[in-house]
Amino acid sequence: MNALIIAAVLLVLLGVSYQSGFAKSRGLVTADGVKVHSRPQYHGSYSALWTMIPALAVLLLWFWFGAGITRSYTVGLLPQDVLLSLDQTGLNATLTRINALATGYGVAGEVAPYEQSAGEALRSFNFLTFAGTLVLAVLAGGAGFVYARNRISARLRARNSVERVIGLLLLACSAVAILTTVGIVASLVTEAFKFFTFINPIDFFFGTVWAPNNAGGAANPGKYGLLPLLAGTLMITAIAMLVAVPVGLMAAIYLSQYAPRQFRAVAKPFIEILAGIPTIVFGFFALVTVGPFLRDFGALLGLSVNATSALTAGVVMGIMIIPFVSSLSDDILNQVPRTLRDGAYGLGATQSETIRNVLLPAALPGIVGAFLLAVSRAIGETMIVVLASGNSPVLRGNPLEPVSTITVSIVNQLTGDTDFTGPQSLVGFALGLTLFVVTLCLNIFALYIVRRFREQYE
Amino acid sequence: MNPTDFVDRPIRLTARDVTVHYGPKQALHGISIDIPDRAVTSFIGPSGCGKSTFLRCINRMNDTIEGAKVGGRIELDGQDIYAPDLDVVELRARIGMVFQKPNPFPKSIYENVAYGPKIHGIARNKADMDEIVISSLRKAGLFEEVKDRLNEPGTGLSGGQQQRLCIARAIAVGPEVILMDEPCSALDPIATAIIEELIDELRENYTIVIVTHSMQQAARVSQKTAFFHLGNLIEHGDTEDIFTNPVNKQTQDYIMGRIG
Amino acid sequence: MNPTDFVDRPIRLTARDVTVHYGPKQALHGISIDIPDRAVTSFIGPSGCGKSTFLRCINRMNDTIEGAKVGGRIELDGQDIYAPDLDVVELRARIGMVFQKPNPFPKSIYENVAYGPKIHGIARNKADMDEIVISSLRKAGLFEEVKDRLNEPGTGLSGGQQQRLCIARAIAVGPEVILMDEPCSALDPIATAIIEELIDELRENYTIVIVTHSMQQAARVSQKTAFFHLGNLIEHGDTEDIFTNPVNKQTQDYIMGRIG
Amino acid sequence: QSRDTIQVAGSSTVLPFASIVAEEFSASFPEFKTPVVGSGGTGGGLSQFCEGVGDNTIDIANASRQIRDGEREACTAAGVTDIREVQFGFDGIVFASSANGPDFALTPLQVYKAIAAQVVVDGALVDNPYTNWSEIDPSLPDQPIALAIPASNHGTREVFQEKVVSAGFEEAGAPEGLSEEELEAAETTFRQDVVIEISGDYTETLARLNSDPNTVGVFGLSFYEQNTDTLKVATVDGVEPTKATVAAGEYPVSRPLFFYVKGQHIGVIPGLEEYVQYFLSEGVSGEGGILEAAGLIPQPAETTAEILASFEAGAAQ
Amino acid sequence: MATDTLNSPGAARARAVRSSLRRRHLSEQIFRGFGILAIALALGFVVLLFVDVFRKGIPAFVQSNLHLSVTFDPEIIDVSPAPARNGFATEAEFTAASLAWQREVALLNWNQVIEASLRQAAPAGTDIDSRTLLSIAETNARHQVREMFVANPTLLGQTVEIDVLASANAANWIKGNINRELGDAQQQLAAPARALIDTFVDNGTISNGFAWSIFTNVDSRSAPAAAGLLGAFAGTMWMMLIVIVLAVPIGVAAAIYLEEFAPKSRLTDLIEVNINNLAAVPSIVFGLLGAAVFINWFHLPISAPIVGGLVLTLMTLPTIIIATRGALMGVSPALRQAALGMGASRTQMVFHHVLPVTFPSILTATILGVAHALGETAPLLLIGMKAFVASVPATPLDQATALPVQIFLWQGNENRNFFEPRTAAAIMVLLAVMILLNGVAIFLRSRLEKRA
Ligand SMILES: Nc1ncnc2c1ncn2[C@@H]1O[C@H](COP(=O)(O)OP(=O)(O)OP(=O)(O)O)[C@@H](O)[C@H]1O
Ligand SMILES: Nc1ncnc2c1ncn2[C@@H]1O[C@H](COP(=O)(O)OP(=O)(O)OP(=O)(O)O)[C@@H](O)[C@H]1O
Ligand SMILES: [Mg+2]
Ligand SMILES: [Mg+2]
Repeated sequence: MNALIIAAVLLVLLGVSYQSGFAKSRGLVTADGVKVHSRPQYHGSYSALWTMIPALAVLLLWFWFGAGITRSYTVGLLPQDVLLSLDQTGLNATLTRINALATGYGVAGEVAPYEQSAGEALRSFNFLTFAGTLVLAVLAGGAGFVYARNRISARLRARNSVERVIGLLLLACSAVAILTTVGIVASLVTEAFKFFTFINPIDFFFGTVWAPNNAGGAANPGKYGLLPLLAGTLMITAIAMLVAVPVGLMAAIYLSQYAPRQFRAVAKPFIEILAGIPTIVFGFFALVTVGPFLRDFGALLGLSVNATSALTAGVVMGIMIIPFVSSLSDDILNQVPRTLRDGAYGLGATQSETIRNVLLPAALPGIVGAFLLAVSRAIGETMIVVLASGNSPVLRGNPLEPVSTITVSIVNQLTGDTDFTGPQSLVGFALGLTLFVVTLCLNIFALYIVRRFREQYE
Repeated sequence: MNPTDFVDRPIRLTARDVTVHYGPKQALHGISIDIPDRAVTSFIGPSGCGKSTFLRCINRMNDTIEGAKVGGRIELDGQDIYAPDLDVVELRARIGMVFQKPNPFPKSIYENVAYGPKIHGIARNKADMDEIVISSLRKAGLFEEVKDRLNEPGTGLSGGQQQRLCIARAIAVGPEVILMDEPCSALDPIATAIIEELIDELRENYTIVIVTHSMQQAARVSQKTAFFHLGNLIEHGDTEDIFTNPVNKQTQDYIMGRIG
Repeated sequence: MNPTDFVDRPIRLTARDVTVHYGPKQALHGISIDIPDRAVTSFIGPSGCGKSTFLRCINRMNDTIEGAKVGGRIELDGQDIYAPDLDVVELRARIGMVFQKPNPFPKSIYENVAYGPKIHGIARNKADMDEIVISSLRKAGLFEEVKDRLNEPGTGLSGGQQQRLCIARAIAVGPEVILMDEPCSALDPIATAIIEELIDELRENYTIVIVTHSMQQAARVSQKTAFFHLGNLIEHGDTEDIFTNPVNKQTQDYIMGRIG
Repeated sequence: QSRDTIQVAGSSTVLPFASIVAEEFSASFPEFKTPVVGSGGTGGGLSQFCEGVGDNTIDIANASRQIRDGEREACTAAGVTDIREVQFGFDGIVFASSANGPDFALTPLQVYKAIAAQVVVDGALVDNPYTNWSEIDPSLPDQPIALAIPASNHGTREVFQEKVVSAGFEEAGAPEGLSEEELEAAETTFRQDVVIEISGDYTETLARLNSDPNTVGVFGLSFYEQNTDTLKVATVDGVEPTKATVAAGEYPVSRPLFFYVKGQHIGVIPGLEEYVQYFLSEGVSGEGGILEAAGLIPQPAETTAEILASFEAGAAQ
Repeated sequence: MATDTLNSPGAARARAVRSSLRRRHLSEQIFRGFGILAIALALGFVVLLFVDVFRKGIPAFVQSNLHLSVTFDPEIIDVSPAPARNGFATEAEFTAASLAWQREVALLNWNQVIEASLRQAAPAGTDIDSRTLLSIAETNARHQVREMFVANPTLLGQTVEIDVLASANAANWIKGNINRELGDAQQQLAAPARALIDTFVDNGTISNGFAWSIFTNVDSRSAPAAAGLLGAFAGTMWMMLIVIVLAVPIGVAAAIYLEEFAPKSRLTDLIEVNINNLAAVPSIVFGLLGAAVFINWFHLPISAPIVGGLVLTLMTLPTIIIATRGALMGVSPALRQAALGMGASRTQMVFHHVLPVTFPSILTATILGVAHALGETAPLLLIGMKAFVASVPATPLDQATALPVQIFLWQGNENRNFFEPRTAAAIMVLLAVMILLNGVAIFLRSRLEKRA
């Protein structure tokens, strides 16, 4: 109800100020052929902005502080002896009852006289503050409006002002990205630092044993060597890329260069479905289907392959990443100018020669960028690895054996039954921070590569 | 130069009743023409009349365009180039092409020229290749300018140099025919002059077909001229005749309408 | 046409010592020139000599190019167009521009022409707007050809028609100066002829500056010609004089070197 | 307007029980909304619990272990001073193997010998030589050793470590002259080749059993009871795990289950007190109650009564 | 060519060219073959996954219904009459009274009602104890009849025909999810119950029907057969709504700013690296962020779609920004110059010309970004959305869960024989939503591009 009234008042303010600015601007034109700098629409928006911003500011202030003020006012209505007799719970209950009385909903049971009077006082207080805020908002808006309207003249650069506000809004939007990063770092750093008060950073970054003692508390935290996790992460990522890059790239080449248009139109989104399947589904696919298959296949070759291993996780993750590589590469290949392709065909190159010798080198920066994006995805992937990697944080080089990764350990340590104040769980934040830094480095590297290639060939 | 020098050159390419459709749209309506050896034939005509389309028929570049269908018959030395058993790759090695916008590969100058010989397996060894590259660059009149930076990217050259690099690249394969589609339209007059001179020299060893939108250029460099209009070949003959004595009313209109 | 008709036209635009840098590279070295009212001034010179760069200085299109820095002073009717309080948007309404490649908006023909008047608030109502659109199209010599399909997309027209649409679009704002950067280079000769005729008509009401790479075109359409070379203004004067009696050796070389 | 839905989070072992209670609670108390039961592990739940007091913090943390001192301190520091512990039953932890395989009758010693990285042979620690169960003890099946145990992030792991591994280690006896650290390593280091650590839930353990039928897995009793078609349970020390044997304390591997209530939210969040009372009522967590049907091992009614009483008196502490 | 030129350099070249042709065409074939193989592999994986999911999921769309005639026996249903609205002074008093009455109703033993009707349906002389008998019907049956009664207290003493769900174990037995050959010890249901179920199936008391309940019910632990996706679906829809409402405008605006307005500087470089990086930051890190920022700082409710939506918004933003920037970058400079040359301001150029042209690409990018957010699980685990929620969120501030989380929860349910198909069915629903989104993207794109 109140919200509706506020919205209506704001709408009226908006409409009036816009129309008035518009009309005044119109009037300028008809006056005597003077050149008006901005169009009436801009003058309208100009005066609307000047009206809405002060009005909204007042409302926001009330929105922010109103609840607290009302509460302390209501508490002040209670008799001293009642107040003293109530604990927090009781006070809350009483306040709720008074509020129910004030809104006219009523309460069940006996109503104490002080409750009755407080309810009535609160009711009028609520009405007065609401009306007061609204009047204040209208006044503030009105003041802004009068100022803006007075300024409207042929020379007023209303368009520039309005566009500056639009520009600021756009800037604010792109600042969200920065804020996100700041937020991520801030929410990781403090906890990560707490972790490093337990564990020496050197032992963390260069340790070769990952054996948190989850029952041990802070006194006996266990070992937190990052290297086994890092090695596992890199191994799985490498295997994933070994699967995704050839398949994805060749699929992209086939789609963009060989396939008939209709086939491409169908096949491309079809493959992209792979990117949208929840990774947990892939995880089970890995555990139930791919893992045993690889084990049996390995047995055929006389290899001992664990059903859950870096290989299994990597292969399935590779499958998941295929669309990233293929879709992005496909777009990039299509952007290579036709003239280059024609140049090679004109020399008598076959299609595959053209692709290999001309198209791919020309598209390389973009493709490398796509690869690195896929690498980041692989590094950050969690669910597949949780299920398929075997969760064995031991430093070893054999991809046929189980490993563990950074993301898995984050999930394990943060969502397990571990002590959340001890290093056992804080390590999750340190790992998150590490992961963030790793992807950051990767991206800076990607940008560098892409720039260098661009410079060379443009 | 005296046009009669060329009238008796043997015929290298013959086209008979060539039609091209792009999807539903017919771009060429039964073109028949003979193109002589060791002479420059130029195709002129207003924009969109099908000059490039016909040029692309000659080395079957239209194969690479989705939806393009070619009808009729084109022969190179009496051999049907649209015969089913003909190898397009081989054909394109025999008929080279230079495009409107210089399009060097994003590789070094050396690799640009060496690319054709390499894929066709023409050079037997490194020395062979070096020789081919150098002689091609020399024929294209570019060698002196780039000899110190053969390993720098071809894309770093100026427009006129790039176009000559593309010509060198085409020559390196040892083609018999060279097709050029408005090779100077992206170049300034000085670069254009250099390329025109080069074409004049190349004429002695190659059959050259050039598409141009400049009638002066056609007059300057070619011995035979063909005038296209709306997908038809309107008139075709010795350049001198076409420009001074056009038989067809349309040709006349076009040439008189406005020069340049 | 007699060039003496134009020598006494009042000066509309004055440039003094204009320099342009693109990042570290200097593209223009101190250009000073006066451009007369109601006449066509053409800029000629080899590719890359800075013709377009200078043209873009006149309506401050260089502002939109990253890293471009303009020095010196340009005045339109005595008013410094680089003055800090000058509104670029207003300036561009007074100095229209037509580009090398026709670039109609992907909107209807009507909307293309109406766009300028709309953003500048020139038309008060629909009838006003209709009138502006029709008269602009008429002045650009396009109205008869498109009057039945004003609501079809402007991109569906032929190249020549598109270029005339762009001219109509520029005229609709009621500019005082029209700048054209190689307006015919993408057109066939017939379309070129139409545009050239149009320029000749427009000259009566506008100050026109045209960049062209064709010396014939410059000779045909302009009354004043300026020859640029390597970022310098080499020579500037009545078109007749420049083409028949160039004072400067470089100008002479360029004009003689090769025509077309 | 304060939140009107009870918010619970924590141990995934307790999750199924708490969810059932939540549903039935809202059916019996139409004036309250269905509580929301999140998971996230005991640590995760307690960490949310100890975030502070207020609408955006949870009211109840489910736990499969007791709150630790450090956690209690963190809670206090954040203003959560009134923490009421409620123990509501037991969870049995069982060894189970594929239903089609042979029977297992295990002892802690055998399990220890199967998974320890080093075992005592002739008074010295050597690398674990056993590949088949029958090599450890002829009474065990002749089947390759493979054991899927909960990863260390699970509370179950602690119980497994304490009630099985440590017990087995004691029994095996360590050679003389080992330092404290070496002893601990001998007790807690497992072989990587036959031990599979499961960080997910029991379904994942089961999936591993299916992909390698030789595996013996560690499960919750309730999970086993729901999957008797594919699983066969092993006895420990000759005792078969059933609700009765666990409740009677005969079956050694079990643990109590808890939840922690934020006293400061009682009276603020509607229904919080009623929820706890309902949870502890006979028909819910008592013998024959709905939770027993879902696999909970009930605790004696007297214990429950004491716990309820101390919960209700909690505010006075 | 004439024979006399056979030994000329030209002829040598021609021979060289010809001799290598076979090899080159072969390598062409091989290359192409690799392409086909890659495509086949990629498509094969999709098909494999689909077949896998569908094969498992289809049975979940069949449910077993028990047709019972339930008597609201006054002996069992021994309550005071329901309060009527007009007997009370205030709204609050009436609410209190009617809640008290509902409490009273809830405390009745409704299982007796169900048991009675089951016994009645069973063939005469069936010897079965009440616990075993009740294990045939799903436990929510008693709530079902109770709610009927609360809604219509006049039913007291009457008999009505209703359908209740057979229990999950009964459904397993009927559908053969559990091996029917297994012995008693391995079966979930006691032998008499199994026999009775078979009888019921034979005489039509139990029949199978399409499982609408998957779509109309919320999740349930105590009554697995009644567990549905509605709550999770609604939660997901709220989150998607928030993502669309926030991520799209903010993302497009940010892209416009960066591409069209921002001066090229160190700062924009930084933003660019930053955005690329955010696109690659593991999603679980966004979960950590969401928990710290939205819940602890902004005091937003836990387990609420608004937090999930905000986290997913932050996660999708970079994708949308990058794609939109790409689209903006692709707009030809000619169009921009045309607009600027007409005296349009930068803002006008962007909003009048550039944006309309790029609209199709932005749309596709957006939809794909949203589709990706749709399947995301990891960050939701950390903001309390991995939760059992048995209600449909009416606003984005209400507690809710999401489809992928529901999948996660069901997949871990110990009643595996029953939940394996349900999990697959939930995946099918999620896939359907995703494919729908993709389809819309493709459709809109082709429509818009045709128009342009
Ligand atoms: N790939 C294509 N798809 C469809 N139509 C095409 C294609 N290429 C050319 N056309 C059409 O075929 C006709 C002939 O085009 P072509 O490029 O051969 O003309 P042109 O004489 O070379 O013109 P210009 O001087 O502008 O290069 C034109 O109408 C053109 O629009
Ligand atoms: N955006 C830019 N950034 C950097 N250098 C530029 C840019 N635009 C032009 N230049 C350089 O400035 C010089 C002048 O260019 P301009 O485009 O003015 O030449 P032009 O005379 O118009 O040539 P053309 O006849 O080819 O159009 C050239 O050397 C060109 O390379
Ligand atoms: Mg052409
Ligand atoms: Mg230019």
